[in-house]
Amino acid sequence: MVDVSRHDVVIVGGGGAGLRAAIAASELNPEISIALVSKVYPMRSHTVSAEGGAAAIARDDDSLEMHGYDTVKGSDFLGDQDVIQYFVEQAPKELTRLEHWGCPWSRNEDGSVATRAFGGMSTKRTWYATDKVGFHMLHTLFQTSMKFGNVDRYDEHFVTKLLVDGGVCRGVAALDIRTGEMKAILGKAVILTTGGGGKVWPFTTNGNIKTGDGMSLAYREGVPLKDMEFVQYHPTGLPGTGILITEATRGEGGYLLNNEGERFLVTRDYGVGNKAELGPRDMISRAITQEIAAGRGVEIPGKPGRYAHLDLRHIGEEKIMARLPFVRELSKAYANVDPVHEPIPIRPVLHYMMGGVDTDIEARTSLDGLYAAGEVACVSLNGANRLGSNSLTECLVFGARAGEHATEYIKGASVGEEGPFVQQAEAEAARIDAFRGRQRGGEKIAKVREDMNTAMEDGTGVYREQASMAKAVKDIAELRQRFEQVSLDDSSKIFNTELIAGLELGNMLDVAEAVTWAAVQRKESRGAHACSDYPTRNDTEYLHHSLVYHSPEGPRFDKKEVTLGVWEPEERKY
Amino acid sequence: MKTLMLKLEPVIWLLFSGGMMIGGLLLPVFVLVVALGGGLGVVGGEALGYDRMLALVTHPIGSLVVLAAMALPVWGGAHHLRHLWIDFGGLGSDSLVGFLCYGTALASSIAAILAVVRLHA
Amino acid sequence: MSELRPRVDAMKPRAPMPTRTADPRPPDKFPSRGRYPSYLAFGACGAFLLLSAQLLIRGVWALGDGEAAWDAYIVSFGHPVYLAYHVAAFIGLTWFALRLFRLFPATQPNRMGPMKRPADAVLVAGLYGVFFTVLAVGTLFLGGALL
Amino acid sequence: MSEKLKKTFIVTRFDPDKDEVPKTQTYEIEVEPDWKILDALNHIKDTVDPTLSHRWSCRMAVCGSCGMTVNGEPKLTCKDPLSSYGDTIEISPLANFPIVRDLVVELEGFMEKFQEVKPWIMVAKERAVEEGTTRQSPEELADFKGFSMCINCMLCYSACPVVSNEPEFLGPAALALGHRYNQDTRDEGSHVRNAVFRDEGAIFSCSFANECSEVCPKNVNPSGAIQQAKLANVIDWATSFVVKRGEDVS
Ligand SMILES: Cc1cc2nc3c(=O)[nH]c(=O)nc-3n(C[C@H](O)[C@H](O)[C@H](O)COP(=O)(O)OP(=O)(O)OC[C@H]3O[C@@H](n4cnc5c(N)ncnc54)[C@H](O)[C@@H]3O)c2cc1C
Ligand code: SF4
Ligand code: F3S
Ligand code: FES
Repeated sequence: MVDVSRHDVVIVGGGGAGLRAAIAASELNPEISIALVSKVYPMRSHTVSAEGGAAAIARDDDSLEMHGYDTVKGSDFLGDQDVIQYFVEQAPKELTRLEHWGCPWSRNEDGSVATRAFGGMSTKRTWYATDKVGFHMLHTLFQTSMKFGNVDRYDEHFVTKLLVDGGVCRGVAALDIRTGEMKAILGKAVILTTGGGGKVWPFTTNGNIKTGDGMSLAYREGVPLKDMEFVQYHPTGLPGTGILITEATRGEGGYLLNNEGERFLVTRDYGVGNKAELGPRDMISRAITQEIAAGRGVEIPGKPGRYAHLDLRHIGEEKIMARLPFVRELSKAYANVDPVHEPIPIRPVLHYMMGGVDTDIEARTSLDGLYAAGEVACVSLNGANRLGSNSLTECLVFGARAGEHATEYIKGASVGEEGPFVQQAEAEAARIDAFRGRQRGGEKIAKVREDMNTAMEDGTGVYREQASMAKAVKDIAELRQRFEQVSLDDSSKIFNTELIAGLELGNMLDVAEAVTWAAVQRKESRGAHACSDYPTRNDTEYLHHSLVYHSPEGPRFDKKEVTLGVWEPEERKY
Repeated sequence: MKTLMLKLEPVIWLLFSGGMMIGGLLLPVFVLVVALGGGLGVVGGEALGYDRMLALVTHPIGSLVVLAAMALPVWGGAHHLRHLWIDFGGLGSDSLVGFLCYGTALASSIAAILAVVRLHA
Repeated sequence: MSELRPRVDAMKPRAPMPTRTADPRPPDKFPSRGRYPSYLAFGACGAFLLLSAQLLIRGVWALGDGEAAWDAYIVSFGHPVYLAYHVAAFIGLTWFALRLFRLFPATQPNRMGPMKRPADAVLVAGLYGVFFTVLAVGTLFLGGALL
Repeated sequence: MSEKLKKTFIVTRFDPDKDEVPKTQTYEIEVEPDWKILDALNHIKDTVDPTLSHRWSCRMAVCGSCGMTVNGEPKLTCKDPLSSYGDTIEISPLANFPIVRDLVVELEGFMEKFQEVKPWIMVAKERAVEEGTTRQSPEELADFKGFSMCINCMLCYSACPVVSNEPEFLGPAALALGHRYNQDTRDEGSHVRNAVFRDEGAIFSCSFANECSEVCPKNVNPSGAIQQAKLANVIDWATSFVVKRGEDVS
C-alpha cells in the first residue's frame, strides 16, 4: 500500500519557478494546502547556479516596448508576442517583489537597484546581485517560502509519474529517496517546475539534477513538448567541466579574443554589428565555433580541443572584485587562471533549453489540471533563442502566474474518485520495485548515459547537419532499447542514488528523443538551430512552433501557430 | 539554577567578553610587575611599597582600573571554564559546574567591590 | 577522555527520522587535531584570568588590612609555587590576549559608527600595538620608573 | 592526455539494512591530476561501485550539497582539489550529523533550526509593489551581504565543537542567516529574532571556537556574525526593560 497524502495544489520542483508558484498560491489563498515536492532540498535547485542577472526595465531610458522588441528579435521571431508583452509588463513587478522579500540586489550610490548590460539587450536592464544572482534569488525565495505555514515540503522526493485519469491530472507519484517508498501526493492541480535537461549533453553548464524529468513526465501523459530543437549554447564555458563564466563578464566590458589576440567580433562580420561581445548568444557561440574551425582557436597544454579567450584584464581588479567576484573564484578554482592577470579559456557550452512542455500564457498545459512554468515549460517567451537574464525573470513571472491560476482553478475542481489515482501510484510502486530489483549483469547506467551524451553532442551541436541529426534520431532509438536492459547493482531502498540515476536516464532519453525528432523536422536555420544544409531562415514554411507527442508507436510531430501582431518578422541583424 | 543561568546569559556574556578584553590587557602587567617583580624582589621596595600602592588604588582613576581588572576577568575565566567543561561533554552536569563557576565569579566580584570600597571608607 | 563522542541528539531532528541512522561522529580526532588544541588552550587560559584576578583582589584586600598585610602579600609571591604559577600565567595571559586580538576583527561589524571598518590586518596591528603599549607603559609606571 | 596517477580512497560505507555501524571500504583508482575529490567519487560510482551514495549537483561550489569530511577536515568536495592530498585519502560523512547512508547525512535537524531563526524579511505592514523598490545604500547592503552568502553546506556545523554537545544550539549557519536579516535595513523583525536567539543555549552557548569561519568555503564569517549578534542581543535585551515592544511583525 502506498502512503496517500492530500493537498490542494501540488508543485513539483523547488527552484525559482516552483518556489515562486508556492508563494503566489499561498498569498492568494492562505487556506489551501500546498505540497512542494523536490528531488533535492530546494536551495540545491539549479537556479542556484545562475550568475549574471534577471531582466526587467528599471531605468528612465528604457521602456516595455524596447524590452519586448529585444526579446522578440532575440527569439528570431519565434516568441509569442502576447506572451512577451505580458512578460515585460510583469517583470519589473516581480523583481520589485523579490526586493521587498530581501534579495540583496547590488545598488547604485543613491540606493536604487543597479542594472548591467547583457547580450541582446539594448540598454542596461539586467538586475544583479554581484555575479550570484540565481543563488540570491533562490535563497530569498526559499527563505521567504518558509514563512508560509500552508506549504508542506516533500524534500528529496523524486516524482516518477503524474497521476492522470479521465483526462485530468490530480497528483503525482513520488519516490521518497530516503526510504525508497512510493507516495501518492494528491491535489486538484499539479504545477511542473522541474527545470531543464542540460545533462542530456556531455558538455554543459547544468548540474547533475538537470535531467529533464518534468518534460518526460508530461510527455508520457500525452502532453506535447514544444520547440525542443532549440537548445542554447552559451559562448563561455570553462574547459573540461563546462562551468559557466557568466555573460555579465562581457556586460561589464570583457573581450573575446582568438589565438592571435584579435577581437574577432569587431574585426570580422558575424552579424552582431556594433553590439560586438554583447550580441545574442546563438550568434556569438557560432562565431567562436567558426574561429576555432578556421584554426584560430587557443590551445591549452594538456587539454584536448580548442578555445577562445575571454579577456577581463582591462576591467581591473577593483571592478572585478566588486562586480564579478564569483567569476574570479571559479576561474581560479576550476581553470587555474586568475582573470585579473590572464585571459580565461572558454568555449561554447550547452546551457539552456528554449523548448519544453507546451503551455499557454496562463501556464496551462493541454492536460486538465496540469500547469508548467520555468525552464521545463515552453510558454514561447524565448522562441528560437533566449536572451540572457530573461529566464530567471521568466521563472518568477510564469511561476507566479501558474500558482495564481492553479489556485483559481481548484475552486471549481475536486480530486473526485481517489481510487484510480491511488491504484496508479501502486502500479508505479511496483514498476520501481521491479526496476530496482533488475538482475545484475545488464547494461550499466553510466555507459548508456555516456553514449547518449555522445549521440546528442554529435547530432545537436552549435551547428547541425541533416545527416548527423538523422543519425542521432536512430542512435537515441537504439539507446532506448538498451535502456530496457539496464540493471542496477544497488538493491537497497535507502537513499539509492543509482536507482535515481536510472530513472533520470529514462527521462533524459525521452527528452533526447523529442529534441532530435524536432531538430530533423526543421529544415531552416533560426536562432539556436543552425542547420548547415539550410543556412537561412525560412518564414514561409517554418514560422511555426514544433510539437512532439509521445505515442507507443514512436513520436508524432505537429505544428503550432506563432502569435504575432505587434512586431513584424524582419531580418535579424544587429 | 540552570534556568536562572540561562535567563542571565546576556549579562554573563557581556561580563565575560569585557573580562576577556580587560583581563588580557591588564592582568599581564599585574603578573609581571607585582607578582613576578615583587616576588623575585627585582622591582624596588619603594615602587611596590604600601604608601605608593595605597595612593594609586585610592586615586579615583586607579580605583576604577583596579576594580575592572578584578571584577571582570573573573567572569571571563568562569565562563571559559564552564564552556571547556561542556566541550569535553559535560553538558549533563552543567547546572553544578555553572553554579560553581559563576558562583565563584559572583563572590569574587563582590569581594573586589568590597575591597575597593573599604579603602575609601 | 578516551574517545569523545558527540551527543547522539546533537543535530537530530525533533521529528522522528524515517530510517535508522548511524550515530553522529565527533569532529575528526577532537580535541587533538588541527586548531582544536589552540582553541581549548584558549579556554583553559580562563583559569589564569580567574586566579590572577583573585590574587589581585587578595592584594587590594591586603592594602585595606594595613602595611604589614601588604608586605606579607608581596613576600608570599617569592614562594616557588607562586613563581612557577606566575611565569605560566604571564605566558598564558599574553598568548591569550594575542589570540583574542587576532580573532577580534572578525567580530566587528562592517561599519564602526560612521566609519568603514579598517582592514583586518590594520585592526590586528592596532590591537597588538595597544597591548604592547599597555604592557610597556604599565610595567614602567607600576614598577616606579615612570612618574 | 596527461599521465594517470593512482590514488587510494578510504571511504566510509554504511547501509542501515546491513551494517550495525559504519565501516570503511578502500578503492584504488586512476585519477586525472586536475580532478576534485568529487570527481574521484563520481568516477568510483560510475565505473567501480555504483552502490556508493553521496549527494552532489552543481559541481561549482554553490549548491552546497557535497560537503564531506576529507582527511579529517570538513570540505566542499567539488572544490577541493585532489592535488592537495597524498596518495591515500580518507573520505567520510560530515561529523556531528546522524548518518543516513554512506556519505549522506541527516539534514532535517538543521532545517528545523533554520526555520526557528525566521530567515525572511519581517515587517509590520507589507510594502506594495506599486511603491517600488526600497532604497538601500551600498554601505547598508555591505552590512549584511557577506552573511547572505551561506550555501547551507553544513561544513561549519561539522567543525563546531559546541554543535557536538549542545542540542539547543542553533549553530553557525542558522545564526549567521538570522543575523543577516537583523542587519538588513528592510527588516523590522530583529526583536522577535533576538528573543529566539536568547532561548536556552540558542546563541550564547557558542564559545567562539571560530572553527566555523575557518572551514567556511564561502567566507560567510559565521563566528563574527554570532559575536555581533550576541552584543546586539544584549543591547536589545537591556532596552527591552525600558521600551515596550509590539511584536506584530510577521
Ligand atoms: C550555470 C547557469 C547560469 C545561468 N545564468 C542565468 C542568468 O544569469 N540569468 C538568467 O535569466 N538565467 C540564467 N540561467 C538559466 C536559469 O537559471 C534557469 O533557467 C532557471 O533557474 C530554471 O529554474 P527552474 O525553477 O525552472 O528550475 P530549477 O532551478 O532547475 O529547479 C528544478 C527543481 O525541480 C526539482 N525536480 C526536478 N526533477 C524532479 C523530479 N523528478 N521530482 C521532484 N523534483 C524534481 C528539482 O529538485 C529542483 O528543485 C542559468 C542557468 C545555468 C545552468
Ligand atoms: S556558514 Fe559557511 S560553512 Fe556554514 S553552511 Fe554556510 S557556507 Fe557552509
Ligand atoms: S565554531 Fe562553534 S562555538 Fe561558535 S564561533 Fe563557530 S559556532
Ligand atoms: S556539488 Fe554543489 S557545492 Fe559541491
